Amino acid sequence: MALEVKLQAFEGPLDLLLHLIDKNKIDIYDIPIAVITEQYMEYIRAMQKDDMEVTSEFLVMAATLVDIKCKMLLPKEVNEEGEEEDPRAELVEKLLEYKMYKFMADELRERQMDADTHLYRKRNIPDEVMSYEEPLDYEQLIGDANLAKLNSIFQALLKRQEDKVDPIRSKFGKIEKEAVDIDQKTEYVKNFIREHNRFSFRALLEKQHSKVEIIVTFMVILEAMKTGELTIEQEETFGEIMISSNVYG
Amino acid sequence: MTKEQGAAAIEAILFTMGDSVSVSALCNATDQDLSDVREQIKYLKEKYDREESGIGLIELEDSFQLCTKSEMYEYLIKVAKTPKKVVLTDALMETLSIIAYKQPITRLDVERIRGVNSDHAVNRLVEFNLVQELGRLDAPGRPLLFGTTEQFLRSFGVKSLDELPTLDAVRVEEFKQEAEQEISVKLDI
Amino acid sequence: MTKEQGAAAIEAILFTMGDSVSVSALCNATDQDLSDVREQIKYLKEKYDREESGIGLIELEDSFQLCTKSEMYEYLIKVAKTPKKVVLTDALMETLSIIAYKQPITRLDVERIRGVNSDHAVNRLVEFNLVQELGRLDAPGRPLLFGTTEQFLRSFGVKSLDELPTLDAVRVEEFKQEAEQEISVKLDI
Repeated sequence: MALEVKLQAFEGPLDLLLHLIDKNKIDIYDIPIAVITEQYMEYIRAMQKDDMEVTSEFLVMAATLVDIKCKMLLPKEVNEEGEEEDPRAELVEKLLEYKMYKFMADELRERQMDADTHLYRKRNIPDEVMSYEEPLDYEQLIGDANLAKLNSIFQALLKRQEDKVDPIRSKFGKIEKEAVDIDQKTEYVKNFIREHNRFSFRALLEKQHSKVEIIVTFMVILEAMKTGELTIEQEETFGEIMISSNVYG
Repeated sequence: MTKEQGAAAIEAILFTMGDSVSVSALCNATDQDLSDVREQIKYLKEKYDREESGIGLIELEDSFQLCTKSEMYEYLIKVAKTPKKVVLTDALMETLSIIAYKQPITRLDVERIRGVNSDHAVNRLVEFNLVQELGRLDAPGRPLLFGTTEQFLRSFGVKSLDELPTLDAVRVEEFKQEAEQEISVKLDI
Repeated sequence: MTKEQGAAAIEAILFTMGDSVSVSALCNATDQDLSDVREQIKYLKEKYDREESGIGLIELEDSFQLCTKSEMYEYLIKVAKTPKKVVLTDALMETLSIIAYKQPITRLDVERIRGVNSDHAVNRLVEFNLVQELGRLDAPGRPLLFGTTEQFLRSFGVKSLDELPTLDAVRVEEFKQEAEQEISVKLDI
């Protein structure tokens, strides 16, 4: 069958099928599957030739049509109630449902054309209304507040304020920031390494006091290990970590 | 408040708000009960139905909105900037009709009926404010459910979803009878 | 076009446009001459003057515009502005109690006692007319001093500030002792 009509865009495989059914003037309940499958495949081929995007949905439908065609050539399948099953039944149902919504879409479109002739108004609230402030309802505002409550809130506030003063710290003169000079520390650790050659990590840490000092020491060791100045050994889990110098040894 | 006064108040509210106003908001604002407000709306509607009125009243799911009568369109296009018409493609119309009749419905069910992926169409309809998310289906993956908006009712001139045009029962019957007749006539494979 | 039809067209145009529309524009849009349009405007005006109408027509230098009648404002207010329920929050109560007991007091001192910036709270209390400015402190920056208002006395049912319940002297003593005890306990460590 030659395709003389210019290819129109179809809204999916069902749309194309309906078009074919319509064109061939056949009953949707009694689709001559062989004919329709031929024509459907013809369209798919034409679509591909025209470099149209033939989506998987069209191909799935093609496969479904071929499947139905095969089943119709075979002896009829019988369902639990002993009735012969028409392989087209499912497709017919789908087509009918789709056709119904397509029909309703046209119906809706007509309504839209009628409804489009109504014009509306933008919200336009007069200034007098916008600037209106409702008088304050003091009874509602004050609610269950009374003098006693006001008093107790104030007392609670005073107490909270006193609690805020840390009695110990407030007695201290000044608390000075502990300064750890990283360069100095680095120098110290390097000297330690030079002097000791081989020592345990614990021995090194024992000389450190604050958290910051320990952190800096740890980082200097890691750095020296990375640059190959040190070798680190640990014989067993939680065992002594032994550090030996590669450079000064 | 007399019926006339109530009608005037409702008219002023609808005129000012522009958008649709729910019956309950009208009751609150005018401090009246439902039956009075309904009566006044009816009175207003009758007033607008007269030839001398260029304004009409539309109902959208228990909300009301003023609009111009469609007969006035010819004069309005000469002066007013008419809103840009949303032209819906066939794909969008199909998708919209499925959502309108089957709501609440998931994207997947729309796809199942159309036989083609409809995500794009659904998203466009949401953009046009014709379709909205209604919640999620209590099923694996908790897919979104879609339904139509008030704007849909307005754009398609429908008062409520119950008023959507029904599928011609006669047509369905016709289909079936045709099919039954032809059951005997076996198809040629 | 009958007078009624013309009036309807003009009404629809004015309704849609929102702004004022000149008589000449109305003539053009409805394809009528000036005298007809003027007559229809008069007809419209009479219609709006009736009690049953919430809409009015105003004339501005040979232009016309629809508006709501001012008698309708009381209803519009209820729709346009949902009245918000104002109550004194804890923050406001705290601030109020400080100002009541420590007046005249600057914003900074309120903040010092509460430990948080209290500008907003003070401003709200001034808005509510529970607190007022009393003058300025003779200090650098000349900060504002705040105190309570007559409305405060009225709302809390006191004749004068002297009637404010005094701070319980016993309790104040208790606080001090508690604090001192805590200090010694901690110093014992």
